[in-house]
Amino acid sequence: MKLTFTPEEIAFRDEIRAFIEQNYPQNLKGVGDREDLTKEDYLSWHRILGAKGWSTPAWPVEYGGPGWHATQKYIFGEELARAETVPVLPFGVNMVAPVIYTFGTPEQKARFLPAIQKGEEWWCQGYSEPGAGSDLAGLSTKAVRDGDFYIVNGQKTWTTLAQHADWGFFLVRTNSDCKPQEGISFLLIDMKSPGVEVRPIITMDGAHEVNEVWLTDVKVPVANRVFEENKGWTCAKFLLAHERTGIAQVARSKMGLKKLKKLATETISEGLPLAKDRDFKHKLSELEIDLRALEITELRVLANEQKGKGPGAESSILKINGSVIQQRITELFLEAVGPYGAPNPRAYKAEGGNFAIGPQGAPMAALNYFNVRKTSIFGGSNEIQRNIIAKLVLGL
Amino acid sequence: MKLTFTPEEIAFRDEIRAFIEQNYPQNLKGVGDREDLTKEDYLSWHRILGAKGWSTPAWPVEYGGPGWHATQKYIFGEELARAETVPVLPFGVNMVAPVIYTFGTPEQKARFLPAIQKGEEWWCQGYSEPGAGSDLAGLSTKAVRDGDFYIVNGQKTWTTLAQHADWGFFLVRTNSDCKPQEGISFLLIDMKSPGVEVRPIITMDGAHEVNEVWLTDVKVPVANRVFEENKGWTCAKFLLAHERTGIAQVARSKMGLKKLKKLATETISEGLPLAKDRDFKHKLSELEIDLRALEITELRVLANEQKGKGPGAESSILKINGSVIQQRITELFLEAVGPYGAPNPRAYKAEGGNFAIGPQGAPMAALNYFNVRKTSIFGGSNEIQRNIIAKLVLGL
Amino acid sequence: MDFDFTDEQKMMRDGLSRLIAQKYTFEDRHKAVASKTGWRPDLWAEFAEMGLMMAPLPEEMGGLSGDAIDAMIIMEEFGKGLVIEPYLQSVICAGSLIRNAGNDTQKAELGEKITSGEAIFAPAIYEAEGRFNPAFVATSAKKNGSDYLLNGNKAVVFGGPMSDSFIVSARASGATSDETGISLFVVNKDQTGLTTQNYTTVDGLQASELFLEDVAVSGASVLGEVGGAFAHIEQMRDHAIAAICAEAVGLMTVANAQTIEYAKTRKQFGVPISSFQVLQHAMVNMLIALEEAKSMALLAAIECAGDDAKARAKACAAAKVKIGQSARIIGQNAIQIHGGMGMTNELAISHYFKRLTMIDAQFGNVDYHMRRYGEMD
Amino acid sequence: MDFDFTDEQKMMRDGLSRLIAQKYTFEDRHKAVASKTGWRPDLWAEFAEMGLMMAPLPEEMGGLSGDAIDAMIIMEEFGKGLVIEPYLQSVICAGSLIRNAGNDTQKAELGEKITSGEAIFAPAIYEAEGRFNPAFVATSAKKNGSDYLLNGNKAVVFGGPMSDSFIVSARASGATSDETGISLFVVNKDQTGLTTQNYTTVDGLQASELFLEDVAVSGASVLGEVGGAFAHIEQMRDHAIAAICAEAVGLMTVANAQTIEYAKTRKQFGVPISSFQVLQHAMVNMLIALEEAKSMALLAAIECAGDDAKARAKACAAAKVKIGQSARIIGQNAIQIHGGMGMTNELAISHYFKRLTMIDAQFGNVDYHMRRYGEMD
Repeated sequence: MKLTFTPEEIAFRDEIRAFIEQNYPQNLKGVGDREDLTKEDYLSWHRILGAKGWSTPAWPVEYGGPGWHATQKYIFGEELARAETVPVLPFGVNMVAPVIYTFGTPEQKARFLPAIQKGEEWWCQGYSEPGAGSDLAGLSTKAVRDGDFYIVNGQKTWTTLAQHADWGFFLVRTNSDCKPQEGISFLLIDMKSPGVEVRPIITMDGAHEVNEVWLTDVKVPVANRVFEENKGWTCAKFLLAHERTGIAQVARSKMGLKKLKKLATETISEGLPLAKDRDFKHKLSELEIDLRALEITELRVLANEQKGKGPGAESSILKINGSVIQQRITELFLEAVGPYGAPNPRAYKAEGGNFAIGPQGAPMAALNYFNVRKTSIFGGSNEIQRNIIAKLVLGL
Repeated sequence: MKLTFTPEEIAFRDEIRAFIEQNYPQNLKGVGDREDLTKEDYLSWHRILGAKGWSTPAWPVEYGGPGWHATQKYIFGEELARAETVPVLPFGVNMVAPVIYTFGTPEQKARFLPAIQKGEEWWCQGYSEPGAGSDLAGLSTKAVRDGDFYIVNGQKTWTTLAQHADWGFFLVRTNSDCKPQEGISFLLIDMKSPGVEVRPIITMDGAHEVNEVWLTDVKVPVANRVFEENKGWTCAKFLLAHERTGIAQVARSKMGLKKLKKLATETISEGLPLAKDRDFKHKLSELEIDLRALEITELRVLANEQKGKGPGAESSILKINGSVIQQRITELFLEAVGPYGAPNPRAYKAEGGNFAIGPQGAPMAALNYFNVRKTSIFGGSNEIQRNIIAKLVLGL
Repeated sequence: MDFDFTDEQKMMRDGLSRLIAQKYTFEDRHKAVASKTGWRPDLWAEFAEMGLMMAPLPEEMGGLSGDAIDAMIIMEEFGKGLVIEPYLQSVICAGSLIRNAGNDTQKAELGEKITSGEAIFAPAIYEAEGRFNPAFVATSAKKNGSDYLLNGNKAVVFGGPMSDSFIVSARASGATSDETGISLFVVNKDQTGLTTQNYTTVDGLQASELFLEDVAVSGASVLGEVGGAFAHIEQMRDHAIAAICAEAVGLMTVANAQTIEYAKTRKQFGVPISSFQVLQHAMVNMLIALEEAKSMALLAAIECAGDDAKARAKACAAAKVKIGQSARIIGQNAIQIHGGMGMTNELAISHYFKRLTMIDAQFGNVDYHMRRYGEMD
Repeated sequence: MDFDFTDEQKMMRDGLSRLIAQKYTFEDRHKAVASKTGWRPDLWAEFAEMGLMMAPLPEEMGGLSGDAIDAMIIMEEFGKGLVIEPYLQSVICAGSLIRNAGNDTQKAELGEKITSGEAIFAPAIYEAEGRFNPAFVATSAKKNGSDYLLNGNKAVVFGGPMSDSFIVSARASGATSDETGISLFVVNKDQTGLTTQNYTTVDGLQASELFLEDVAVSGASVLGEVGGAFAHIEQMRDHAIAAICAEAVGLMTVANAQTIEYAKTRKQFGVPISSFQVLQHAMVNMLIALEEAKSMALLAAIECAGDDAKARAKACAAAKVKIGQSARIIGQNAIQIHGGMGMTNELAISHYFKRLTMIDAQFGNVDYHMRRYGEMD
């Protein structure tokens, strides 16, 4: 039993680290503190990793994965977080792609996987609807068969970064005369199709990150349905389990904590660094210990996966604790900056102000705190995750 | 709007205080630190207050109450707690008596109220059953009518201090062919009746405080039924609302906190008083503020009562927070004594050891902590209280 | 003991409540925040007309001789309506400083401006490196003939952009954190050497950074005794805390009501989400948090209206702790129960959440007042 | 990375698990606690026979050269069975001190006694006024020819009543809280001047207060360098923490399982109480608390088995914090969900709760280790 890396693993880590250092775009350094990233910002780094064969660490080799074992994937994630790179967005790589290579036709695999791998096409997720959030199976967007096409009508919501999307994967209802779960199909929709309209939702932090997607008589080739008609729930469940593992965000939270500790050292409170304040320090220690526990728990899950036990309902624990830790980090950031949480950089920049107010790290503190309230809501709320654990793990 | 007392109220307080000083039994001083009190210990103080007319502050004047308004009752409770008197037990005075004077016959009032007022008879409460705890209406102890008597069979549990009881008030089932709530009657049972057996339950702190009460063919005169047959649930609900107000225990908790702060000043940790420890102090302050909030909330409820608005579902808030604060006080006591929470005084005293181990206040710290876990369970668990608030206050 | 409002207080509360319901809808407020000036001068005038500025201030300032209970009533309604006007700064804070530190002339002249609503004052007390400690004053006041020269910066001055004057704390003597040596100066906005950086806050208010470079103020603009201002600042802070706690109670009252309403109407799995026991208990916890906050806000106001400075300080520290904790419970649960909808700028609930969040850092946060409370023992 | 046990470790775990299931039922344990001696010497012998005392100790002490992982496996099973025998004191703590501080003779002679189970040793490290700080040593060691005279008191020495010898920390030089100047002495129970006050603890263990009055011990009984014992004590503490964390994981595993089982069978309102969402989520929180505790107990054991003293100290401080928090969540919820039945001495769950509660104060509580952790940054 050991936690240390083998010499081979250390060599692997050094290789990753060197590659990032040499290839990460100069203009994207320190993006963590920027408010808005463009489509090109995201894709440029994705393309560099794609060219190297590293944009899809979890994929099987036959579809373009690098063939890494769990520890290597873990190291890779650690190194990306350490370098604070822009993230490779999960919608293509970690969400639709596993569904396509697990359930898709040879044609679908050939058509879509390479473009995802290379970062040529941007994907979005059409799951939630205004009336179907936690109750995902309650969705009502309808797809009616018409020859070789489905005609799709309905409305999706909370569609992250759909304003940039080339393609979207959608859960639609193809049968209403059965249990909700049994009448759902999984469609891939070209976002440039006539009848697709993306409308921004501005969240309380002032960001345009999520959207409504309105579908009006959208023609979707039957060939773009993944898996059998009315069996889309199988794909959805498969995907949810995948989504939950990544959502722990341990590596990113470690980087966040590191920045928070730096901020606490630099922030002066009554003439002394806040890091010396016993109450604040207590909270920092508590957070760090909880994050460490989450990390080891994730490693235990990974070790099980490596032995062939797929991510089960335990991944709900990672989702719950991972989301709460992200929230606590931003909460402590906001507490650390104290009165300087108040100024709204989006507002004063919109008015042409190009000054920064308060200590480094302050301008985004409140907005980030507001923003990550979403982590316990989206991707299956923490209440839903607890229901899942109660049922599937505890057998209640 | 004001929180201060009027000159009349201050005079009243001084009168109470002087009476306690002059009349409280010498041998009962500092009983808070004693593990076990005898029946006589409880009753002697009850009798002194009864003779003065003060044992039943909440009763209407016509039945022997002193005619105090809410503020006077509050002051009286404060003064008893301040002097750390043995409590006047609630089973007679605050539980069965209000039921009797509200729902009872003139004969029942004449027979029972004076003896309760004077402290001549000890009462216990026969509510919970092994199969009916939180679901009180699910009780199955049966009373079958036989002429002028009921024949009662069944088992009650968690009956506090029943080992001393002269009388008990019992909820029994007189009709099984209806909704559970509609077939219950409220009986007064002489605990010396043939067929009544009291068996001790030892709780995890080693105390004999609660009991099982087994009833085998117990003959109870119909004249000892309060209110109509099958309408006992009305009495039960009435009584529960009464029970919840008292259960906040603000005055006793204030005294507990005072002792805790004294202990923290006397306990030496690494050569310094624990009261100087910032983490411990933080917890003390938080507790004190929460207790203050509970106190003001109780005063607001009392003020409403004084205006004729009876204690409603809001009293559930007092029960929840009051119980949690009692638990937190004992938890901090245990934390304060540190390693000296370990020795079990009941065990070493049973073995004939008459030494005390650790600082003053240490010997009972753990046992008290164990004991008050009950406060969030008994009298309607805090989960049940939250259900009540959700339904009756929030309308959910 | 008596928790009743007078008939006049009830009338004022009901009138204000009606005014807000009619002229200060969520949409109105949204527009005002996004407007060039970022507030509603027209409503400010109506507030003045209603006598709100006079309500808690003494007669010699042109007020109605009310007290912190009146302030509580007004601030609670402001909280319910998410009102963004600088009443707290100009009437409560500046009003408190002038009442306690000002001489008769100042009380009459400055008081008249405040109570009439014709001018706005903002306290400029805190500095960046002092965080929540008002005794941390690095800004210097150097005597220059009969004038004083002020130099230094003041941090996050709420109401700054719409203020006509600031009440600035500066130090003529002592070390940076000494409680003695601090004086108060009334500084007009157009005074030479004073520059401001104005901004909107994340919760829709207006604030400024103040930079003072050789700002020359006359001796007549000194408020109270030179070097002896700290007790006045402490009193101001307690009154501000009592008022902002009342605002928070208003905010929480609405946040709870909106959450319950949403939970009753929002359906998932074929039933209203209010039927899920876990959400029911979460809403009960929100109610308990609100009731505790109400009690402590009440206590703070009562002690501010009284004359026991120690009891006042203790009650206000305790109230600020409790309000911070309750605001966190209520704000976070309100968003969680609203789900995705709670995340949007479109629903009022997110704005209640934002304001509730930001109140913690005004006049000292939970940890700060917890410590302060512990030290008063 | 590798979280697997060896086949030998699995065999040991399964054998111990079987032994406890057969000979250490809840009723057996209950009787043992209430007995005159308060423990099970017969089981102690069986543990020794199984090789449990040898498992984590090195060859030169007669051990099997295992490490903290073996200790973890054993302690977790002891936790599951609520075992009250002083394995932690004699094998883990005394074993650690002798292994690290002892000379070859001591390792061989004392080691043989420990690994054979024929004698029991207990560390006597803490003092009343030192609370959780093992550097707080007021007990003095005065050189007297080639002997030492020990004077002082030692607090809450677990395993004291059944121990044959104590390993006592005493000070020859330095101030009371100095880390230097502390030495370790092997003191036999029958030594003149040593008196004990024995008692049962609230969670069913045995402990003693030690009073040393001019106890004369020979130079040969000094363990390690005179005045240089603190690092050994720290190492012992970390190993003890890793072991007690594993015990807690065992306790929590059973507490969770019993609670789920009870909730599934206990009916109220006509349905099992496990169908109430609020209790379901409470049990999910108990599961999460257990998984976090497992992870940190594992980390502590792995670092104790390694040779990075700083990483070891950090992991053990963090683990003790997490175990304290998890034990509180699990213990309190287990009783609450069991309701009245959980309050009785009759059900096992209350005994799991009591032991889980008391673990917090052994070797430093949550606050102590949180602070220690923060200071290691």
